[in-house]
Amino acid sequence: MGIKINEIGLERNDYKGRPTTLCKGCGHNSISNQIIAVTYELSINPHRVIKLSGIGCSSKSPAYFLGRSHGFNALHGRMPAIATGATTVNNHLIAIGVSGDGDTGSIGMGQFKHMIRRNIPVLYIVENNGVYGLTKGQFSATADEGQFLKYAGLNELPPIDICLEALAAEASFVARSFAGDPTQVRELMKAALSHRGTAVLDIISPCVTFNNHEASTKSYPYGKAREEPLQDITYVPYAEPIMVDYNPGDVQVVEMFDGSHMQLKKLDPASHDPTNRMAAITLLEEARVENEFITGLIYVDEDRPTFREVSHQLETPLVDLPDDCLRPSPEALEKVMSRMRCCH
Amino acid sequence: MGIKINEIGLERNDYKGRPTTLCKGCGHNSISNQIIAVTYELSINPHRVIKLSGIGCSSKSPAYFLGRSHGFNALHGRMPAIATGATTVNNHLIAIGVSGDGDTGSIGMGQFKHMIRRNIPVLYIVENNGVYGLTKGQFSATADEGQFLKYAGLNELPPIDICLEALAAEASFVARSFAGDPTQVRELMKAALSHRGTAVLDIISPCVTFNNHEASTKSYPYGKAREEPLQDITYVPYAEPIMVDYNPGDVQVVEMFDGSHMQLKKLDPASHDPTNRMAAITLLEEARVENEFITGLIYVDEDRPTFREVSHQLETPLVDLPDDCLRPSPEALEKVMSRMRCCH
Amino acid sequence: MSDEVKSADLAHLIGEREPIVNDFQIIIATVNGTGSQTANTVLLRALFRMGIPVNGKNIFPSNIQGLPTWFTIRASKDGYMARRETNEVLVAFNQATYAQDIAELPEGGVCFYPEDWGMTPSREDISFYPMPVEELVGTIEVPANLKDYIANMVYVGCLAAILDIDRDEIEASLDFHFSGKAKPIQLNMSVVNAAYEWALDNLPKTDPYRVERMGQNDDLILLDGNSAGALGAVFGGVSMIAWYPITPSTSLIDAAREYLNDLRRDPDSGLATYAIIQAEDEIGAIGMVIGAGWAGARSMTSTSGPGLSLMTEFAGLAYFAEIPAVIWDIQRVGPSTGLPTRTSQGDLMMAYFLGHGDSKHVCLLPATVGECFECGWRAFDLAERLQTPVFVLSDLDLGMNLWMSDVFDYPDQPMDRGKVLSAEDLERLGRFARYEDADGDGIGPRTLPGTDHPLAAYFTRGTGHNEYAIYSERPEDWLANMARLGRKFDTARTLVPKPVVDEVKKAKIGLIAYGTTHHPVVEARDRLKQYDITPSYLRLRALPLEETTRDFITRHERVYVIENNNDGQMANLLHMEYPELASRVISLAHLDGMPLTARWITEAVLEQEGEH
Amino acid sequence: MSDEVKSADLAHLIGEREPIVNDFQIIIATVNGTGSQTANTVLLRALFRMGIPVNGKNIFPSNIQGLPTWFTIRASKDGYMARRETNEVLVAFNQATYAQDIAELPEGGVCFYPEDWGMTPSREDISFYPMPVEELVGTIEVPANLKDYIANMVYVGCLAAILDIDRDEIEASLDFHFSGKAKPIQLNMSVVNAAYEWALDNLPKTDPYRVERMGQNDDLILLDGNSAGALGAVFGGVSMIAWYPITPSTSLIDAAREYLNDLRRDPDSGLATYAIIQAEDEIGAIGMVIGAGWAGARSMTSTSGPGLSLMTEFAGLAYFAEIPAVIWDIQRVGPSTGLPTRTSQGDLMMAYFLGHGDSKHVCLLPATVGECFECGWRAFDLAERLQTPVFVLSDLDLGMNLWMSDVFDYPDQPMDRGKVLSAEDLERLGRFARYEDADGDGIGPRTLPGTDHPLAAYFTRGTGHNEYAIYSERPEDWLANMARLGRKFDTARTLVPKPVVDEVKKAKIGLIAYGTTHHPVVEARDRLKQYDITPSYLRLRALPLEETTRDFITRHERVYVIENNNDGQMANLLHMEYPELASRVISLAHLDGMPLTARWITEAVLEQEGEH
Ligand SMILES: Cc1ncc(C[n+]2csc(CCOP(=O)(O)OP(=O)(O)O)c2C)c(N)n1
Ligand SMILES: Cc1ncc(C[n+]2csc(CCOP(=O)(O)OP(=O)(O)O)c2C)c(N)n1
Ligand code: SF4
Ligand code: SF4
Ligand SMILES: [Mg+2]
Ligand SMILES: [Mg+2]
Repeated sequence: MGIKINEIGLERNDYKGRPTTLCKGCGHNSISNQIIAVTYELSINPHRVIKLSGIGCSSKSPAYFLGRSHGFNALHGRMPAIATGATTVNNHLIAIGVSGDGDTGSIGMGQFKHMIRRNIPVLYIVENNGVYGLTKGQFSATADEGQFLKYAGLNELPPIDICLEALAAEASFVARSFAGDPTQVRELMKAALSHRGTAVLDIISPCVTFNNHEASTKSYPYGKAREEPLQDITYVPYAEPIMVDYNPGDVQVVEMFDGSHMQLKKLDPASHDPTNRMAAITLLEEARVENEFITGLIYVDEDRPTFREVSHQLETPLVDLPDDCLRPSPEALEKVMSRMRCCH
Repeated sequence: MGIKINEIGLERNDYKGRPTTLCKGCGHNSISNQIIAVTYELSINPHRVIKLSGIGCSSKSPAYFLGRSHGFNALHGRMPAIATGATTVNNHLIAIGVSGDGDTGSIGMGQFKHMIRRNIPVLYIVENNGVYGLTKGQFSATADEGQFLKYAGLNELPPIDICLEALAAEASFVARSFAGDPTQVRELMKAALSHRGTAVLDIISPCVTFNNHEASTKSYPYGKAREEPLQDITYVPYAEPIMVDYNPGDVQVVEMFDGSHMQLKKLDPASHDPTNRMAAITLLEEARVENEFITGLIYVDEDRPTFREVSHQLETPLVDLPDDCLRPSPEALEKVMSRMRCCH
Repeated sequence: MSDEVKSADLAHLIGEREPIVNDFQIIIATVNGTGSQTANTVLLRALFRMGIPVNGKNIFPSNIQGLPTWFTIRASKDGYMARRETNEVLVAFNQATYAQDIAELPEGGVCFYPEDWGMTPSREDISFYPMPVEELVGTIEVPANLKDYIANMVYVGCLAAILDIDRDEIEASLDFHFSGKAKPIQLNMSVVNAAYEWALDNLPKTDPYRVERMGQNDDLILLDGNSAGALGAVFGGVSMIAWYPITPSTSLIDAAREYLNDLRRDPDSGLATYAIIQAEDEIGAIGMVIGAGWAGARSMTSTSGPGLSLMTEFAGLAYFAEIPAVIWDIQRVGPSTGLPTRTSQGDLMMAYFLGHGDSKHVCLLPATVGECFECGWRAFDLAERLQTPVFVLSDLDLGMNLWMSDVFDYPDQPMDRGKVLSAEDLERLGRFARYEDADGDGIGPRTLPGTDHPLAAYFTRGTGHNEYAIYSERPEDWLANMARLGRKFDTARTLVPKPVVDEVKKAKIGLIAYGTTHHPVVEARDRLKQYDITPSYLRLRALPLEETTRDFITRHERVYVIENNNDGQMANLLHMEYPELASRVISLAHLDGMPLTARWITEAVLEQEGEH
Repeated sequence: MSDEVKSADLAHLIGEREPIVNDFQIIIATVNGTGSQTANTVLLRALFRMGIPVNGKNIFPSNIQGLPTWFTIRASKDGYMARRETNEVLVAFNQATYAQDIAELPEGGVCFYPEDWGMTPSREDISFYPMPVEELVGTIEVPANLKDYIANMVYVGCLAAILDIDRDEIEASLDFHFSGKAKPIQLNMSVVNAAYEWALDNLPKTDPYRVERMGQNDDLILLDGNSAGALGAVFGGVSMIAWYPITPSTSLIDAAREYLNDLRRDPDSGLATYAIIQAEDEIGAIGMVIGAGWAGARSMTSTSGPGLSLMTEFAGLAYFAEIPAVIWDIQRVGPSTGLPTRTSQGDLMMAYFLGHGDSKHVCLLPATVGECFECGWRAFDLAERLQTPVFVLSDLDLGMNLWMSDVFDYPDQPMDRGKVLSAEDLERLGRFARYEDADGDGIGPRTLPGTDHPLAAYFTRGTGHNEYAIYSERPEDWLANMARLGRKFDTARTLVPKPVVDEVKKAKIGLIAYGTTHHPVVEARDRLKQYDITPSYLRLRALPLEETTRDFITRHERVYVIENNNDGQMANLLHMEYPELASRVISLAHLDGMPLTARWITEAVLEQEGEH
């Protein structure tokens, strides 16, 4: 009696997946839970969602949420291509992509860049733990320089910054968060789901088995101790009115493509303007130099059109076109033929 | 009678390659000529050079210079891996890589990024014409947004910026130039050849057959009209003394890893400091926004070690090790075996 | 002046020798990037319009400008479409190669050349026709930048005069080429006319070659296989194309873009009801195709060898996760980058087994532009019915050269979208098991993302799974799934196009060929008759193989498998498929970048038969 | 207390049944990530040290923590190394699977289980031994985080008591495992002892299984194939390794890292005289290997199916540009991601033909850890002599499980660096043609970058080339080059390891196997004797094939090809290679993720022979 249901009459359980087989305490599990919570709270109809991933522990996780949504666990580093194909032929689908730092930063770098360049509408989550979990603890491209790991030894290469890479490729939504900060993760996910094109969410998601010691910037202890949120984020659905209960100067309101809003309560006066690309790039570079663990919304641009839009493609999903729209008529063929005929 | 020879007694002809099969006036040809000039002037012994490339008109060009150097025309987008392997086992080789904007920016993005991250010692030239020349004029990832081409139609995707991508991956030498500015190309090449790690040279190299109309930022007319050099660059070989003939404020001197120098005569007072990564990133972003065609040295860091160095690998080329250094002794095997033996 | 009169005027000029009519091959040697394509195709089309069976082949370098290129036009009153080794009529328009080109002419051959070069005829046994190119072009008003380009029309005019090609058809062909634009038509035609007139007045005919109008070609078209394949795909209802440029496949996509732009726009908004994505590479391209196929759209890509290599991993995923996709491979010469502008059938084995582990794929093997069109749409029916990637193996010769064909037939059956369960179906069935073989054909039902039913969802993966698509490492599940895939492959055998068999009564030997190798085989069989060798002939049109082929081999003592690759790949597949018959299956394979010829096949068979 | 006495004490406890000594299989069912590996390998090694032929197999999930995993240990007095389907002795340490695990025990089987579960024995026909795990662990001082881990030692102790395993050897094995570190050895041993004593006092022996010391194993080692391969590579002088992590190949690189770190440091500087690069993916990895091989270093990579798929394009380049490279493929179950932690021989066909166009590769097929070691170094000699990539096809079973082996022999020949011309050579010869077949073996001379001579340079390319490595589209050049590559492949036939043949006089049937399938075949042949079937046996050790195999097939009426894949890939290759003999070559292929067993092979052969 009295099981909570959301606006479309579904229980939270309807958003769950199969039991996780990831390690107890893995950051990825907490992210899966936020996805369940967010889709439930937003009353998203599971059948409209597609869950896409590459290969890795992170990429396994789509099996553990939204059991009522179609899922595609693709190839290592190649999920962006799947997302591009699927959303291009059915833009009414809500694509949630889950990748890892190895899946995106190493083998997947090229596809990641070009998906962003096309502004493919997908919530692209990088569950960033600085290691290859599923293959047992090698360094990924986001591992800290100078870091030591039991199995992999010493890493002497500089880490790539997923957010900076996204920005360089003209990403229209870039945010960083921490699996240990579920509230922020949820609000950012909600906003990302309202975003027009590719929304890149770089979530530090500790690997408790291979990379969770204090020294690692991808560990729980480090995150808990060092996280510096840029803003206090509240997502306001389309329906609800925005109430600015503090003086405008302290809050920045960003209107999302679907009409919903993000309320960004600035946490320090000289704070970051996420609608300014230059500021975003500078912010990341400063954070790198100072090695600060900043989280929050780094950049957003709701004006950048998606690939479908720039391609002047019909809004109706191509998969919904009836067969007779797909196959031109006999007359059409006759017309083409007659143009080619020997003596027309 | 009086044929000019360089310090090691070679003529300019000794640096030439086979006759070019590229189109008359192709920017790539002029770049080949600068490579010939530079290696001749620096008296580089051709046998120490390896010429590497991917696939494309640009990638064909290594056949047209340095006929006395080993060359490797590899696979489309995969030259960085070849460069990594070859220089890792023989760091005494001078690697000159020639790629195209398609070869690097599209299919080669991933390898490009990771070569830079490892700071592999190679002069990596991108002959950037904004199109796929060899496949007859499709848009590459550096094509201008909103550009129209006879065969390919309209391009509505934003271009990637080779230099910004290089910087994001922590490149230690980044410069942009223009095939129509041979002097600058030469000086930058000389400096790049003295650089410690990966030197990325993004050279706008017009494709006269498919992309040379005024409207294109990759055309001769545009380049001639719009090039804004950041500095007046003079390369001073190790041997020669640096003579600062103007007041220090106007000149910045950068010492290269091999002891040679770059003299950068600033062209406007508030000019760019190429040793400052933040400044470099900002510079590129501003140029993008203002769409300015800036050329010159964008960033240099001679302190960043190469992959061999961070790997604590012997300086002697691995290929020069005698066989008995390569294969451990019978005693060594016996020692390993005895440790494994059933009952030691 | 009407054709009759004109040819009459010419008649007396012809030397003693018997006239050779509609049965010779022209070769035009030029430098690439000088725009000779227009001239060459116009010549080809003019002959075609005269009702003469013709075939043109462009032998071009992997280069944009400045290297030698040749274009051959074969006129064959007997209707042979294959390349011939000897060219009787040469247009020597390339100074870099003319010595060699002339040396290769047979006795009694013909050579047209620009007299501007001041070269002196080097052989007594051939007819030389000098052409005052610069002078003739000079007489016409041409923008400077078009001079070289237009100069090619000089040889068109001269050939027309000497070989008796109908100028009206040349004009009509120019009209076709420039789709009616008056200015270029008039400009080119004026050069053709000037050259024609000049030749009539100044070049006494000393050779026996000429053409004559043959029956009408009304229901024939002249087209390249890539355009035909693209058109077929459009009439197959393709909605998404992802690709990466590569010779010789690019022109298929270019054609698709044009046809889709014409035929697939939303009437109201004028917006595209299709998508074409130039991917960042071939891995991306096939990934996008698979993503779209999974989501329920007919999607395809086109590539060549190097691209196919990059698609290996994704091909295995699509096979094992059972996702429809159509992949065209316009084969060029490999291994590796090989000869990018030369033709081959060298990717057969690779395409069939593409992917690690145990995978096998459906491959279609078009031999004509008509079959390219048919494969264009049929491949989608097969891919969606079988829920698997379908490879269409064309080649550069078929894809990029112009071939005569009957006009294409509209698909004779509605689109087969395969086993897709709707929300209603699920409601009715009350259950859904993605990989369950309810019908015994090895094909399970699938649902599309976005299907509004609680039962609709399943999890697609390249990992081991049970009937419900749930991850499983259980040996029984693995075995059952692979066994079902085996049944599905057997179903494929029954659905792919059957071989075409031309059985000769009591024939002891048989020939097997596929793809473009078909054309020289047809001619070779006629030649072999002279040696009283009359083999039966089976032309394969698809993989996997089925009983027709086994029976054919069984009925013959020796079967020669003729193919344009180095290793005899189809012969290898036949050995594998029919070990009990393998000893009678003999490989005749040859690959040097050129299409096979009847001569090579004839000699190869004779040599073999000599041994028996 | 000495073993003798102890076993005497136990003797009277044993029931009526005949004791079964050194001939049974133990299965230990645990949850992965709980550290049972130490316990299992220590048990295995202890038996090994007792001179008993043993083989251990780890059957683990593609997962890091929490899923079922099994470890089987077979003791075989007859020295059989293959897996057996039945396990007589079960350690039920996984609550999620014990019901199933117990159900699968044969009559008279044995089950050790934690009494803490309070489960009640479910079968009369097997011996149950409850173990008070928590209680026993409780008695020892253990850091909390090690409790679960150490708990596994309880079953080690109990098995030791009941099966009569020598505790000194257990201690020695712990010593080996912890390379002498006193603390962990003592800690683990104390649990073993406690459990042992408890079992002796509380568990009356009711089963017939026990072990007994057999002859000494002094010159034997116990090792996994990946370590052996890595060690072999080190003694092959490998200087560069580029790789990308993938199960089951990763441990080969891990081992190589350790060995190189020990054996390849510069004495003066202590710096590495080698390089290991973790690439960004497998395309990068093989590219780096090819770059290094081209520059003159012995370089290698190791991967598994999905990685091999990604290496396709580069493999074709290395084949055609003729660059030495060594690629290990530790095969797992495909297609696609398949079963990442299960074994197979499914990449054979793919590796042999890897690349588009017509390419064929040299493949080595190790069956034992000893051969892994040998392939480790020999692959480089072959790759550099033949200037081509060499593939070593191992598998998960061989690569990741522990096998007994004789100690390895030091390479019996100096490194063969192949035809490399120095500056002096060039000076002497006065000319250099990279792809000239001067010696008739199809192998041209190469020079290394950095060679200080004006003649040294050449241009490496994947495009068509002549003998001087200059770009060429000429048909003759292409044909000549492919013909030479054919000769080179024939040279390879003479250089690769020959098959091992065990011919049985007058045998009508023969068996062919390769790789790990060898072990069950050995056992199956003994079993078949009972049915008066005594087939000859040929074990392939490499591709391409050579005459030995043809002759073997010729000498037998029927030859069964036994392999661990779905499609019978080696049988297919034999059909292709020997069409005239194909009808006698019969495929017996099976793949469900588990290593083949003698039982399956015996039954498959009997079934076939029944038909004859
Ligand atoms: C082509 C290919 N290469 C390698 C692998 C092996 N592999 C599986 S997961 C993985 C890395 C996963 O790391 P990451 O993306 O960071 O995910 P995580 O496990 O850390 O969440 C690798 C290398 C593979 N599956 N496919
Ligand atoms: C795997 C693969 N895909 C496609 C091709 C075809 N191809 C050859 S060159 C080229 C693009 C070259 O463009 P770019 O790198 O910009 O060089 P450019 O010709 O413009 O100098 C392509 C797509 C190929 N050779 N290999
Ligand atoms: S190994 Fe690491 S990443 Fe993988 S499930 Fe365990 S904790 Fe998570
Ligand atoms: S096509 Fe363009 S890029 Fe290629 S050679 Fe010609 S001008 Fe240069
Ligand atoms: Mg990770
Ligand atoms: Mg380009």
